[in-house]
Amino acid sequence: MILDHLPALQVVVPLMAAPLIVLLRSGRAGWLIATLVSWFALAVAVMLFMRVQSVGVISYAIGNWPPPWGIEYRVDALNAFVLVLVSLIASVVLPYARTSIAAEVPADRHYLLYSMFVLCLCGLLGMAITGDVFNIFVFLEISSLSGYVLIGLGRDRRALHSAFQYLIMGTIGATFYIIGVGLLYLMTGTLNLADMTVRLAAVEETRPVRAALAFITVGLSLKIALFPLHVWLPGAYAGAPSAVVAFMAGTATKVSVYVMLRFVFGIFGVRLVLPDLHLLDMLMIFSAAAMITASLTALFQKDLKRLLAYSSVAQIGYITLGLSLANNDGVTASVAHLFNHGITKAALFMLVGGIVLRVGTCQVDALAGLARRMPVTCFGIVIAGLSLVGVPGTAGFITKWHLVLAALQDGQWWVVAVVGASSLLAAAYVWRFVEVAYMQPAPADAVTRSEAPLQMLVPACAMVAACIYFGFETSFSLGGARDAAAVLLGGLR
Amino acid sequence: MRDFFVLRVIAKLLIPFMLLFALYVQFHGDFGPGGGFQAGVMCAAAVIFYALIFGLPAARALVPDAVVESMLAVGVLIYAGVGVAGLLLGGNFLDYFVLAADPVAGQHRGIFLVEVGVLVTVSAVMLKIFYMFAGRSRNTPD
Amino acid sequence: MIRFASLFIVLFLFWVVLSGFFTAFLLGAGVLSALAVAYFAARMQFVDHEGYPVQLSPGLLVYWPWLFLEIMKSAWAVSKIILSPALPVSPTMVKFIPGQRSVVGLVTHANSITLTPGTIAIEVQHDEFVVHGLTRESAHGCVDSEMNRRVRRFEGQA
Amino acid sequence: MSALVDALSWACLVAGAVFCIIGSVGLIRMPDFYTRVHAASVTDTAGAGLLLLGMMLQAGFTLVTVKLIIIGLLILFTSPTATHALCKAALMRDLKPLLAEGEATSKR
Amino acid sequence: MSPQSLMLLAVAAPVLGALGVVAAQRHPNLREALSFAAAGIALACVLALAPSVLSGGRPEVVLLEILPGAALAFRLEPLGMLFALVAAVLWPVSTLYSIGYMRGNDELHQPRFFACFALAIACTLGLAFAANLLTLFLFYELLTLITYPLVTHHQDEEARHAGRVYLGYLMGTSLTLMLIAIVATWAVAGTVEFTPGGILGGEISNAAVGGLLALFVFGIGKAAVMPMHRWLPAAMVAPTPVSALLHAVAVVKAGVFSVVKVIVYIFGVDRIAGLTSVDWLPFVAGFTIIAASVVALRADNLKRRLAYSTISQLSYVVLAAALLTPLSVIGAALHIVTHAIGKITLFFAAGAIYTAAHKTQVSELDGIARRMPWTMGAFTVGALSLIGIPPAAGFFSKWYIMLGAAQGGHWAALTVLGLSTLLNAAYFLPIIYAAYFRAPADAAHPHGEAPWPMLAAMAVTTTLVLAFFCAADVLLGFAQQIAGGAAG
Amino acid sequence: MFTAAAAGLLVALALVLVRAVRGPSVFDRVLAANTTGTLSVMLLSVIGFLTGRPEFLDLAIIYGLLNVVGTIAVLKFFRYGNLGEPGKGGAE
Amino acid sequence: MTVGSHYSYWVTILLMIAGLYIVVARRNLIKKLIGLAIFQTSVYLLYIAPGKLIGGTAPIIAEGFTVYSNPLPHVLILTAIVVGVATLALGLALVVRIHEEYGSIEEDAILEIAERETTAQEQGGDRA
Ligand code: NA
Ligand code: NA
Repeated sequence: MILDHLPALQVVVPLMAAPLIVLLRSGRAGWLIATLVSWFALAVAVMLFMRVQSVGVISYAIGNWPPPWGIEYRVDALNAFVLVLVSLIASVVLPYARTSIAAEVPADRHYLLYSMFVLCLCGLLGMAITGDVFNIFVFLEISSLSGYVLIGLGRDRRALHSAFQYLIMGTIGATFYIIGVGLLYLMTGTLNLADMTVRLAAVEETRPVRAALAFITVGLSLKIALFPLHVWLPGAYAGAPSAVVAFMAGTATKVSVYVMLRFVFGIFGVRLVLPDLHLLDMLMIFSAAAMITASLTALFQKDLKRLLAYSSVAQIGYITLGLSLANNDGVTASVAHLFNHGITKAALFMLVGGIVLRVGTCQVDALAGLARRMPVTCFGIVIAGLSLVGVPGTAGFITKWHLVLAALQDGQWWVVAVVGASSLLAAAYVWRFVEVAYMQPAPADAVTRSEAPLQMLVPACAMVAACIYFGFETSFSLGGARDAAAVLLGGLR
Repeated sequence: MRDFFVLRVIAKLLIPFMLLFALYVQFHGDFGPGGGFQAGVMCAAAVIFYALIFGLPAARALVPDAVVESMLAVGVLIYAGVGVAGLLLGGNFLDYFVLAADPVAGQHRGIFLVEVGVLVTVSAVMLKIFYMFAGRSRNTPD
Repeated sequence: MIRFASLFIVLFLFWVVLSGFFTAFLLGAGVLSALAVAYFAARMQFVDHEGYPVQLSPGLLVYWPWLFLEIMKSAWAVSKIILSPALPVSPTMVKFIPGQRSVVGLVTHANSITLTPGTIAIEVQHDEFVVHGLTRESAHGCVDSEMNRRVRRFEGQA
Repeated sequence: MSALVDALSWACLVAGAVFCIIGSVGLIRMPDFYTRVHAASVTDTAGAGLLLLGMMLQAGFTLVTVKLIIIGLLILFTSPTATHALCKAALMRDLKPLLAEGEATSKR
Repeated sequence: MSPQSLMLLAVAAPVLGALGVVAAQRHPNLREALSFAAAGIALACVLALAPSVLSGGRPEVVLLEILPGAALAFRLEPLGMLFALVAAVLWPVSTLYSIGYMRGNDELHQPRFFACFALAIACTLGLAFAANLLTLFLFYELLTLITYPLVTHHQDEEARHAGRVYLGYLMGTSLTLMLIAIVATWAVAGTVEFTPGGILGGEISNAAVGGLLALFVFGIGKAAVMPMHRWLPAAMVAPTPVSALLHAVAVVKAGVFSVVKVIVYIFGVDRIAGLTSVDWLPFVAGFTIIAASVVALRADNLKRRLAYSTISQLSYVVLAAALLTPLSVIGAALHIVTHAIGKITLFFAAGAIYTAAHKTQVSELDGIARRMPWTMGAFTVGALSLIGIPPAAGFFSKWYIMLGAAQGGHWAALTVLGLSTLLNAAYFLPIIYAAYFRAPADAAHPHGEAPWPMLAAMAVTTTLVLAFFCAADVLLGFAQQIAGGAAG
Repeated sequence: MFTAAAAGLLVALALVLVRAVRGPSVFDRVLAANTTGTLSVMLLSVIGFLTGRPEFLDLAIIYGLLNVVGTIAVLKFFRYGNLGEPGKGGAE
Repeated sequence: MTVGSHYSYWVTILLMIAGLYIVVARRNLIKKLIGLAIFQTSVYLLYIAPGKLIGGTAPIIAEGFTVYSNPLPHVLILTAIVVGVATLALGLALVVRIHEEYGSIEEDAILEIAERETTAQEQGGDRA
């Protein structure tokens, strides 16, 4: 019986945990609850994933209002995959967060942070699970608003301004999205994703529908931080507490990409997107620009978090590039990279959090000889960095393989070249860290050996291990992405 | 200038009726959506009015910060709790029909409880925001 | 205690009038709401001669109709001024000592002045009212006025 | 009878609307802040009062009338209070009233 | 033991050895013993595998399905066997030599050195066993990464610069060109398995074959075909055993091995033999042979001269494979082996000279044979092998390449080979002449031979150079199978 | 006739907005906003009549109450620069 | 599409552009938030303006009995407004904190201070 309610539990449990943590007003209890909730969410997500594998699409009517009138939670191969990704990262980051947050955030705000953390988790899971376009907006805002708070909790006052900028950009993005949704609702009279897809067929050639497509794409691009709408991201990531940024970098933009996938392929369908709007062409160009420009920018960053943030912008380019290729391998790459980049970036930010804790800064120049001081951390960064580059044997390679394959199938050689150039740039910026940490002599007054505490190191290393594991064992990441691509492209063939 | 008689007297007169009106809106919310929201705004406005006339410390004594924050949480919990009650009673999440023997009564009950949650949350949020801003000065002094 | 009880009753009546429904649930809710609000008002220290002047209620029945007519007369006068092309205003401020003793009486007087178009009570003290008038006549009309006497009389009923 | 009430309510409504417009015109025409407050009073009192009266006549002895009365009372209590607070605040922030010639603040 | 488990053990042994070295980092003797033990096990495994391959066995192990249809898998075939033999045989020898060198020069970070060395061998063996392009690529990249700490062993500014060039060229080419080539192969053929006769079907055009071949040849930067050769001289800053590893045992050999393997098992010699779009490759290889030899001629630094010699010699292999005749393919396979043992001997000698006499320049070597007769003897044999003069093994491979060129009527290739032989002689013989017949310049600075482990290692490789000349049959057996596979 | 009243109220609103835009002092604007409040309350009531939906009266009451609180808040802010100061009408 | 709904589109677009312009052009954080609020208002208009959305009374039939009128458009606008208010409140709270920390709510001044801090930190990094 409880199994029938998994979709609701996936969202409700984090939702209830957030106020509970506020009520308790204790950082320690908040952390404990948040961690348990994230594990619970992971268990639910995995169960949902397996159920979808065995019984197909799961539909859950909130309040027993039958869709399309009521809100429907609808789990298929695609969002089950996203649910697992989000809850997985949360459940690894939260055990890590205790020590990291204690060092970075004043104690009287801990309970607020954990409350917002689970609320953000709830929003992201809700965005992924719901089958109602307006409900997506609500969850998007839940995750965004809690995200702004989380970022603003950074100890550096620059975090405040970053959070403000993020708030402005994020709100504009969400508003664009909801304008598009309003137009669609006007034209179709429904908010249910599946229903809308059906009803849109009759009106897809009208101007409002096209305007809706434009609004939604631009709005989501802002949330995704697609180049050149990414300006909010580096500051936000650089300023936020390490655990927060590890979680958000791994999940927040990813879920927005998921929504974009749903809209571009699920609702509008390529028959609307492809022919004369050149939407996908533009997406491809912007993605390519992101991969090159942001990587180049990353190369010249002096702050490790900022470097990784720009790298995220570039990697988001990989994801949207696969989407824009709109063939089976491209979408597979896109979905798989959601996962692969998610775990890679989470691992990197978690490790950098350890550096911030021990060194007090993550300015690249201050990290000379760090490998002697924090050998495990540095080695972890190298491994995860290789995944970022896309070296075989790492998760990042799997994605790149499919991306290049997709581009070749499309005959887009220039895209292949861009992927190549971008990986080179990635190698270069990872390289900068390696050279500083491994090759430069440590300052004379450096502490001999001070690894990050185990509570932080173990989850971070688990994530690094996942980068390797999913470089070989691809039946989940790639298999899931293939199923998801089949769901998305199913209507197109 | 020593006294603001007028404001004081009128506020004393008005605030109880404001609160009662808020509760009226809350309990008669079934006849249009959003009762809890408006009622929450009114409740908060009454307290804010009180704070404006009698000062922030007086208002904080009346409704302390901790209470506000707890209300915030309790409101959300009520909302979600109703949904979970639906789950526990064998329906779907937020399934009101199972909350009473008669489905229509069940729905009444469900919506009412949810609106209570909304009332508590909305008034708490507004008060929280007010408290946050009320103590702070503008940067340009008179 | 009497004040509290009568506040409760007035609030409950207010509820009934607003509601217009007489189901057990809504009446019960009304009782509870009125009680709760009355309790809250008590906590705000409102239940006193200022906040809840039960003593004055009979006088209102006489005073308000008179005030309504005054307002209409003044409104007509001000309207004529507004619509006249020459805009014949002569803004004037007067100070005078009001005749009321209680706070409620002062406030009633002041608000009546303000409510009447053409005059505003700007300063309201026990020993001094400052009134701004749209014209000389309206301003000076406030001093030792009929209104002053009526409010005093109705205040005195307590 | 009902025709008479209808006509009366008609008159009240139109008169109320006209007073509202007059008040607003005054709000534009009057020379300074304090004189504008007087104009606004017309809208708040005669305008609103007559409109409410018109609607009450229309609604008859019903719940609606009760609510209209409540609205009326609300305006009766709040409008002068807000006006008074506004003028007092303006005076305190040294917004000097424009006074007619020969009229210093007189005291009796 | 089954051939499958032997293969796994061969790869696992160096990894375990590396772990052991790290674990025993404070105990030099134990650590070196572990290195030897691992090397011995790996060698034993590879040797045990040889007979079954020689008799036509193609043992196969599938470890993991990484991508659908492209698993992490091993399949041993003659070319891989040959390469694995080279690596497995030369590893214990170079371990022996390294012990002498590292101790003799009091090098720092020895545990790291030996651990990385062992891991590099593991990668090399994995690469040799690879059943498909994906597996090969995986080990190729790992090899780059794991040799990086070796190249930058000294961790000074020069080493850092060299490391940057090293990684830049090798990862740059592989991550862009080679990876794309692999994916493109997959896109065309639907598989990346190494298959006798190649996997590219009829549907790929002449031009596309040419483009793909270019992606592979330039993408496999380890083969050091010009202009992708710069990393090799830059990496000379590393300690000499590392150079030996790079030049003889692992890295560059992995490069040319990959090129040959791709040409033989992906393109298929017969499939592309007639295509005009691949004609450019012999010319590029030929140009590299000549140009690198000319540079070597002008280099005074001994290791630099050897480095350019390597670039030149690698292109022999590429050229031989590109000639696309059965005999030249045999020559290519043979040359991988003969160059390996010849070049390792030369590097061993160079290292011995540096250790004993602290001399690095060719011009400083006057009369050194008097003080270091054994070393210079080994050097001479190695040089003869590279020039291609009997009784050294190099003669054989060069002979087969020339036969192949003649068989295919590639007269230009023959000319290049002849010219380069002269150039080889021109840059090696003066060294030998000076060492034996010039008077030493600094008689006041006496020194003897290098430490005995280095001498012993040199003795082994020198013996191998001579032995292979006498017992070339074994090698030939493998090589002919390759040619057979290429034709099949 | 409710339509006429509504139209009249709209005209009045437009005129008030002119004052709100012209200012010149902040008090003029607050005055305009306050008058807008009264007019809106009336408009809501009239619209309720016009559409036969008495709920609008409740809305009007809510609006009226919030309008007062808002006006007082703005005034207080302009007088003291903050909202929290105990008003002089407060507990002396 | 009727003329009326086109009209509402234009107003929506006007508000959107005005709001966005203010967000981009003004350097004062409060003004930015005001622009943002105006921008969000355009959404409410979009949802309210077409007559067929608001006051819709299409009954929802659930298991054979009629319950309440279709509350959807109401709920949508209300939700959007709540979200808008929450965003604005959070934005204001951030501005208050920014003002506390930087002593200014002008973006240029804040960026300048932040820039200086970054430079100082980098130089600190060099020394370390
Ligand atoms: Na309701
Ligand atoms: Na007046």
